[in-house]
Amino acid sequence: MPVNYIPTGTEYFRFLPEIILTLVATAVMMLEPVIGQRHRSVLPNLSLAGLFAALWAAVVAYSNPGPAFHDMLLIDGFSTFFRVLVIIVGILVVFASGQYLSREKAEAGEYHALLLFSIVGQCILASANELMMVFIGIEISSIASYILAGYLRDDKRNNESAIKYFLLGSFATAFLLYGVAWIYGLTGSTNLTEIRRILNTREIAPSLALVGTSAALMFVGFAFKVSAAPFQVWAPDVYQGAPVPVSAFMSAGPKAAAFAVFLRVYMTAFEPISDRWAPIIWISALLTMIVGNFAAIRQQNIKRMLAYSSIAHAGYVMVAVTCHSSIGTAAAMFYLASYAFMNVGAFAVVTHFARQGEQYLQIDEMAGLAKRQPATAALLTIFLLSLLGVPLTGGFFGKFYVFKAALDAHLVWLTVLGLLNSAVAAFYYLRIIVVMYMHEPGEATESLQPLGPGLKTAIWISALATLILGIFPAHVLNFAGRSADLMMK
Amino acid sequence: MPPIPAAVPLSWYLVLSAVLFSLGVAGFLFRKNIITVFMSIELMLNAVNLSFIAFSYHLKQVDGQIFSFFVMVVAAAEAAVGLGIILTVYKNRSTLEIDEINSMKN
Amino acid sequence: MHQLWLIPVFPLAGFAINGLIGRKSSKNVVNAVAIGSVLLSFLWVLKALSAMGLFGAGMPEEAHIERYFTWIQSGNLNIGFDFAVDRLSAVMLLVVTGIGLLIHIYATGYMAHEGGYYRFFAYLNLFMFFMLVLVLAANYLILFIGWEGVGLCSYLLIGFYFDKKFAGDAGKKAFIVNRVGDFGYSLAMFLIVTNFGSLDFGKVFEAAKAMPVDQGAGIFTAICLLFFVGAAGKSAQIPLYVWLPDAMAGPTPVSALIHAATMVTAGVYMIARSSALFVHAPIAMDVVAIVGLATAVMAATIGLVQNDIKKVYAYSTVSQLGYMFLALGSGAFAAGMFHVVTHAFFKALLFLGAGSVIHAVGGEQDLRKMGGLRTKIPITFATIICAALAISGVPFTSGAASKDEILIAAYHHAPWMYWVGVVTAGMTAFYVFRSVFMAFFGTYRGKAHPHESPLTMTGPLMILAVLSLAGGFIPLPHFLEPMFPKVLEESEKWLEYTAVASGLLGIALAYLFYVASPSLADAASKNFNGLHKLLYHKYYVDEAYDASIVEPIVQGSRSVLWKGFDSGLIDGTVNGIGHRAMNIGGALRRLQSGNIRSYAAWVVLGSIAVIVAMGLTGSIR
Amino acid sequence: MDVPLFLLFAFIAVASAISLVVQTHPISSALSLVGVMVSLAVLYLLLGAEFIAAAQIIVYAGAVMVLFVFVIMLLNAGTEHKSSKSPMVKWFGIPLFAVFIGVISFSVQGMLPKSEPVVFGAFTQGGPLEVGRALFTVYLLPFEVTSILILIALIGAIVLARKEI
Amino acid sequence: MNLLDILIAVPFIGFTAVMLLPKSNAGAAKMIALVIALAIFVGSLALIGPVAASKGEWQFVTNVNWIQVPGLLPGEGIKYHTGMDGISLWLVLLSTFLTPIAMLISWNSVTDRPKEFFAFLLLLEFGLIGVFVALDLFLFYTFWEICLVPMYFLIGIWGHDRRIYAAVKFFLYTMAGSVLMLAAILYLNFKTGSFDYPVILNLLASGKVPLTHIEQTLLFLAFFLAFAIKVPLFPLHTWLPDAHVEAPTAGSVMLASVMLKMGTYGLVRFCLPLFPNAARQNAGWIVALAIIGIIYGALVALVQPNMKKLVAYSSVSHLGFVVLGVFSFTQMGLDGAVYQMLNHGISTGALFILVGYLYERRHSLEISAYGGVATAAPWLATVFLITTLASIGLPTLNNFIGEFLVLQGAAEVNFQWTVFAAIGVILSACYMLWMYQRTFFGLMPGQTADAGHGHSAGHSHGPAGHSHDPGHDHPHDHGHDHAHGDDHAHDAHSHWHMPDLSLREWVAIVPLLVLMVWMGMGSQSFLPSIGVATARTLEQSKSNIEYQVKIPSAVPQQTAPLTEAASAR
Repeated sequence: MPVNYIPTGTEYFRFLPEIILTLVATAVMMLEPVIGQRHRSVLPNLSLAGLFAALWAAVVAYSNPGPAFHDMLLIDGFSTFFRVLVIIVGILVVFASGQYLSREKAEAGEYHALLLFSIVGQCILASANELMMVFIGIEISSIASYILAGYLRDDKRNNESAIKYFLLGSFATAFLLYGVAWIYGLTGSTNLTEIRRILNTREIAPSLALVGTSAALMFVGFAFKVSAAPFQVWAPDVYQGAPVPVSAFMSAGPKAAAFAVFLRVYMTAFEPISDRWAPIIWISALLTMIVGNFAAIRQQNIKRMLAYSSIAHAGYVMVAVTCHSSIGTAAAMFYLASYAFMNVGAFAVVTHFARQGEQYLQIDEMAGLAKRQPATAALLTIFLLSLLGVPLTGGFFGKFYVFKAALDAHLVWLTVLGLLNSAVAAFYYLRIIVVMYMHEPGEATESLQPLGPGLKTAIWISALATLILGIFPAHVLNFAGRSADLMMK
Repeated sequence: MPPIPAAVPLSWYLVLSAVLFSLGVAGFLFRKNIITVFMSIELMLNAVNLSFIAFSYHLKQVDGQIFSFFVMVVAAAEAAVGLGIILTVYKNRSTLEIDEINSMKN
Repeated sequence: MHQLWLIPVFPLAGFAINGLIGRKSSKNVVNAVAIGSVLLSFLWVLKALSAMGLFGAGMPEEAHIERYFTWIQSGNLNIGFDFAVDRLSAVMLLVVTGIGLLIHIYATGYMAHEGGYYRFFAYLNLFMFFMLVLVLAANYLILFIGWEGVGLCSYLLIGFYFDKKFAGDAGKKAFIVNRVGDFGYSLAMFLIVTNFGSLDFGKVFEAAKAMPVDQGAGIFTAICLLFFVGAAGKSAQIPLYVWLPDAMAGPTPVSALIHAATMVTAGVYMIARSSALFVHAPIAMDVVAIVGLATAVMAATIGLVQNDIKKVYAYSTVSQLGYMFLALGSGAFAAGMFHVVTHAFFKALLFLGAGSVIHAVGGEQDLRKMGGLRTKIPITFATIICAALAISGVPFTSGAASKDEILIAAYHHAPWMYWVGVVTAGMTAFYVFRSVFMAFFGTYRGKAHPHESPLTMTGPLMILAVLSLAGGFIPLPHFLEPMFPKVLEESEKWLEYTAVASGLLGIALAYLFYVASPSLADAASKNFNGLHKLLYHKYYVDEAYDASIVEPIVQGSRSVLWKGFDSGLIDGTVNGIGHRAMNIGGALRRLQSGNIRSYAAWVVLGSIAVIVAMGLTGSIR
Repeated sequence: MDVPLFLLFAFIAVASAISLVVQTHPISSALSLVGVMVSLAVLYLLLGAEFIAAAQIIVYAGAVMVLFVFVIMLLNAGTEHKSSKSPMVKWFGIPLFAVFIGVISFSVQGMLPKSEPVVFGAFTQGGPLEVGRALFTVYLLPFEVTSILILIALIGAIVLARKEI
Repeated sequence: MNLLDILIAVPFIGFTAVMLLPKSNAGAAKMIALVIALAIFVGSLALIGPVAASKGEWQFVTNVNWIQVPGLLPGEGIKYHTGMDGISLWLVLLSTFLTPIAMLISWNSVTDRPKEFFAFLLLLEFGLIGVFVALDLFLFYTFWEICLVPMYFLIGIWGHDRRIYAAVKFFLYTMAGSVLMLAAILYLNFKTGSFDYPVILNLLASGKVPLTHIEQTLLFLAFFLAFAIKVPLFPLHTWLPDAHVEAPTAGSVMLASVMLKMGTYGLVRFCLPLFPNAARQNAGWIVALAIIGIIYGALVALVQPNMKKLVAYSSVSHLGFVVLGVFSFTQMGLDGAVYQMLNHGISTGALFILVGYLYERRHSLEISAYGGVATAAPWLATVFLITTLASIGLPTLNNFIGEFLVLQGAAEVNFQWTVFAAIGVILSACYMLWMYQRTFFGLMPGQTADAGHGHSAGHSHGPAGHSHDPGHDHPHDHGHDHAHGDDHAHDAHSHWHMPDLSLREWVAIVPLLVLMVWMGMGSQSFLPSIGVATARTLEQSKSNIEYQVKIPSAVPQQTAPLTEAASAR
């Protein structure tokens, strides 16, 4: 144990995004009482500035990759990918939230502070190389999300969402923690690289059955966070109840971060026992796809439907995880990126449509949207087609690549079943398109105001990103592939 | 009845931890007051802490204890937030019955 | 090169002109175009044939072939758009253009006051085009163009009065029944291509002739029988004759041209053309002969009792076509073709005459409402008598010449066929004269004021009358002899005498029944009421077809295939999958009870499963 | 000495935990939880974790549980109703619990077969000095980062409790 | 950047441009879309020369990298690889030819959101051209799916009453098939490391990448299912009648004329060359289904009360011929099949257009709502008749040649196939003429027989009722009020709003009529270039077998299935 420790500048540099975000979040919080009601619009702008700065920091941090703070963090391509992703999700959500918050008369600095803090947690998750950081990262990200889910505290649905998320989240985290304790006991370490080394060394490797059990306990925690079956139960209720921008955020950011850490833990630390967990994830992936897709068919509430769809998409990513190959990891990374954009985009449109108090959430109420606001409808259609997996969208290429990875890993049946599942998905995504384009406008559509600037920005950025990822995926995929290769080495 | 050993085997601590963890799970499952349910989670965290400290003893490392320290900190923070959420729920619904909080389903 | 392509192209141009601008043109223009185009065609035929030496040195036995362009080329199959003229087609060309011209002229008078005048002539010209293509074809596929094309025109002309349901029905029936025949024809073509690799008449017959007679009998039989199916459709033989009587729904000139003189003999022409194949298939020959004979008898019996004048002649046509097939089946191809020609003369005349009669009595077609027209329309009467004599086989008429040849051939083929043929000849004479007597003798029973037709109509009648009487002196069999395989023929005079006697007997009986003592006819029909009814209703064949083919297909398609299979089973399955998905979705939703403790139970359940799977089973393993 | 002490406090811990699970009044449950925590603190001591034992008493049993009791009092939470709206738990709760405890205990008892038994005083690295040094060297980052967590809790309390947003 | 690339790009640019136009000026949007579509058609004519002159190698090839991920996508990755041969050429031309026509016929009938309608037609054209020229499997799949989207909207937004059901059914049916195709594409990529069609073909054919018997069969079936749904092959056809009935006219036209060809094109382009063994082994039941489809489609068409449904089922029947031709594995069969694709595109397209004309006049698709149209609109009747005749395969019109070649090809293999399939030809005459008769002949609904035919009553004798109204054959009886001639029909029934063809309608239909005759008589303009391509396809679907028979020694573990496959022949 060293007696003295003074972090080097490089280490701070590698941790810069988190530092920036924390400082900005604190600043937002502190500024709020100072500036008064009238200048509240400064707060989101400040958050945006912070996020952009963090984005920049995350990118430049990659120029000097490596571990930091006693191997607590590992800045590599993989972590950079997810840090950038969650920060971009944050940017989009901030854009998408402005209108919502003013509409609900809840333009407090806390919202942005919490959002930024949550992103800090996700950044930590993305770069964590130590189970302790994983735990803390998860907690930071989650606790902030719990509060955000119940942000409008006078709203019954928000409360319910928050309490459900909170109780079940903590419950699942306890399992995760228990698993961490065991793996610590078995290997004497909580460092992922170290655990992998020990498990790989035959002489000192502990009973693999017990390692399997601890991996299982941790799986409970991770699967819960990514909403994989059979731990997906919370997701629909929570997404439905939370404020729409928060649902957008939760289904994209924390999910991506959770997958990041899930991937890192299972692809590095538990890689040596992959023959134990791969079949489980196989089953889980299939169940997740089935539950998500089939349950979504009957939904009337668009938020809830998107929640189920987000479960289904988690299933596709799980397919990529099942491959436990670098190509599978790359596929998962790519998928999460494109999913983040299309999903945030879709939720952003819902934010726009729901109006004050989220009164218009039924799918049928979107009738005739294409007649009144063709651009909005077209953009939502792009998101839906991407979710559905129509070529030239990110969603398609992600899915394509996931299943390619699965085939390369000889998962023929999973591929076939997964693809059939994606055909089932057409059922419910098409319904929204049908309602928007093929029904006559109803009261809800007629009273719709034009799209606000913030939401517009968020939606357009998401749409462009969805299309770019679909048409020119090579750069992102290249990066993902190289990072995945490096990480799994 | 096996003879009582002179010193406590480490596994006893671990089994105790497991039992407490399971009881925490049971509390979550069977209790209907939200606060009690929350307390069950605390119980589970405590059980995990016991495991950490037992392993720390076994490994002759302080790291496990540090981990349990962080668990405590997190639990405290969680308690603050959780109780806040419970308060708002109660304000809105005037009930702490966990079974009553099911307006969103299917 | 004789520019044979001009022969069909003239009427095609006539069709195009009349079709496009006829509606707004005067009748004279339409007439000029319609008749002019056929006249040009006729003249061009004469020019081409005379250039080939028809009227001088005599036509060469080899066909004159003109190749224009490749029509279809795929793999090693090459089908050219080629025309050919040999003696056989020369005869047909003359008949088609000649009779066609006469009937066009006649029609200008007959149709003078009908609506859709230009349309009628456009169709008629189109028919001429296709018929000439049929005749000129140098391979089976080009022949098929004409074959289908004349069917189409027949459809159009039968359905000329398209606002009448029965006219449309009749047209459709004609086309579809013909389609059944075409089915056979095309299958035969496919077999030919598969076996000979070509559809060119020359190549196919060359290959066929090179084969010894007993070799490949099976394939030849199949090809020939299929061709005969085609011919039966086009030439109204059992079992596909049903469309022809209905086809009388068309205007009378159409009946004369298409359904008596030319188109319906296309089947005979086609089989005569394929004689090189048929000689290799004796079984098929027998079938042709027997079916021909049966058709002749059956149609004649029906003809005995019909009261609609055009119907009588329609059945007569069917019957005479049966004769022609009898000839073909007996190997007397030349005789068959001879009968085609003579039949074209007298049957066209009969129909045109009937048209003139109908015209005279104000559209009435029922024989029972005519009578005594002899004096009122004398030219018509005289010409019809010529035709009636010819068809009855009265000596020195055209009919006698050709029919005798057929019967003699039949005798050599199988004597019983001869005897049946002779009886049929008697019946033919009976029903034709029955119609003549009923229409022209006795007293007029109708209400109109009969009047003679204009010259445009009677002119063609007179020309045809001459041809009917004198047509038998054309040395056609001799002319065609080289075209066909040799048949040995020893004419015995008594065969001819018997046939003639049978015809005369028929005439006499008709006279007895319908002129001398009309009550006998009623008495006979009463005495043989069942038989009479059976004949009157044409053996109920239409009804039987309806009940056994049409209805089952329509009803089966509707209730079993469409409603049952398509909407019920397949769509039911598809929708069922959809519902099943919905139900699964519904069930899965219900797991999402909204209750936190239930959710926790799921988490616990899941964790147990995962722990057992990842940890414990691993240790047991 | 170790064995009786362990047995005693283990018994107290389990009994209190069971009490937490079966009591229907939250206050009773809260007090049971305090019992668990205190007895666990004793066990921590036995395992040589002095600092954590102290923190357990001060932070957990002290601060956190007081918060709980405070909220229970504030909300005047009474005895639970006997309703059971969770058929899942009603039918499968007890079997699930039984299987779960069986599986976990079965797994855990086979763990660390060669470990030496626990002797009080055999491990003395759990004092404030050692813990503090670890926190400020190796675990500096998590330690600093937990401050964010505290901040979030702070904001959370404000967001959830203050009058207007 | 060759001509083909431009032709692919322009529709998409056009789509975007038209979409971005302001909503207020629909007329300009329509005009711009039409001009673009016409320009594309004119441009596409220039494709003919080089392809027709070629000896079977790909023309207008563009082969650039699209998505390259070294290490993750092995080999060369996904490429933008397009090119055309004689098969694709004509299908591309069919697409570019029909798109402006589809626009013309929708000119007035689409009043709701016309801008989007025309834009979607352009998008559809973009996808269709792409499908027919894509030489990279990924690219192919991309275009394949892109086609779905505009058609889905065309049906769903501008369709009739049950349009949504039809649109969703259409989408789901196709989707269900295409995901399996995607799986197969991925598997091929897994085996060969490439998405590039010629490369894969080469690898498979040369035996460098041997597929086991079961692999080949499953891959074949996966591709086949996707294509069979699209064709549609019996019994996967039930989406088609619904889609057709509910689609707007232009949608039906594009769907029937071009989109169905995507399936048959796929069969020819991919199923045969890539998996020759499996294709040949499975040919038996596929042909059986095709023949069942021919007869079944015809029989069901016979009893349809709805015109569009009738034409839809007739498509099932006609497309059966195409499948039959493809799976006869003969030069004539394949030539005929490809030719028949074009023929069907022209004649069925024309039929839908004409049904659309009728619909615009009377707003009903039920046959029973019509009658006597020939009286009121003789030109419409004439055009319809020509189209009907083309559809039933009258020689000199286009369909005949396709059907003839297909049947001839089938006869070379198995004469019984031809016998059964030819029954479909008979039936086609039945249902088409029956419909024609009920629609165009007879009296108009509501018109009584007496009104038009004063003294027809009482003169019918004979059970078949084919006796004449005396007046009709009576040249002098011209004073009566008969209406059988089209000349004096207009005045007599002016209440019946059935105007004859307008100029715009003429412009839309005449090119199709010209093509019907041209393709019927001048098949040599088309068949040689098709023949070159089909001959190569046929060659490819043979060579593989020989190679694979030789291979076993080199790849011992695959010996058993391969020899089995070989000996099964």
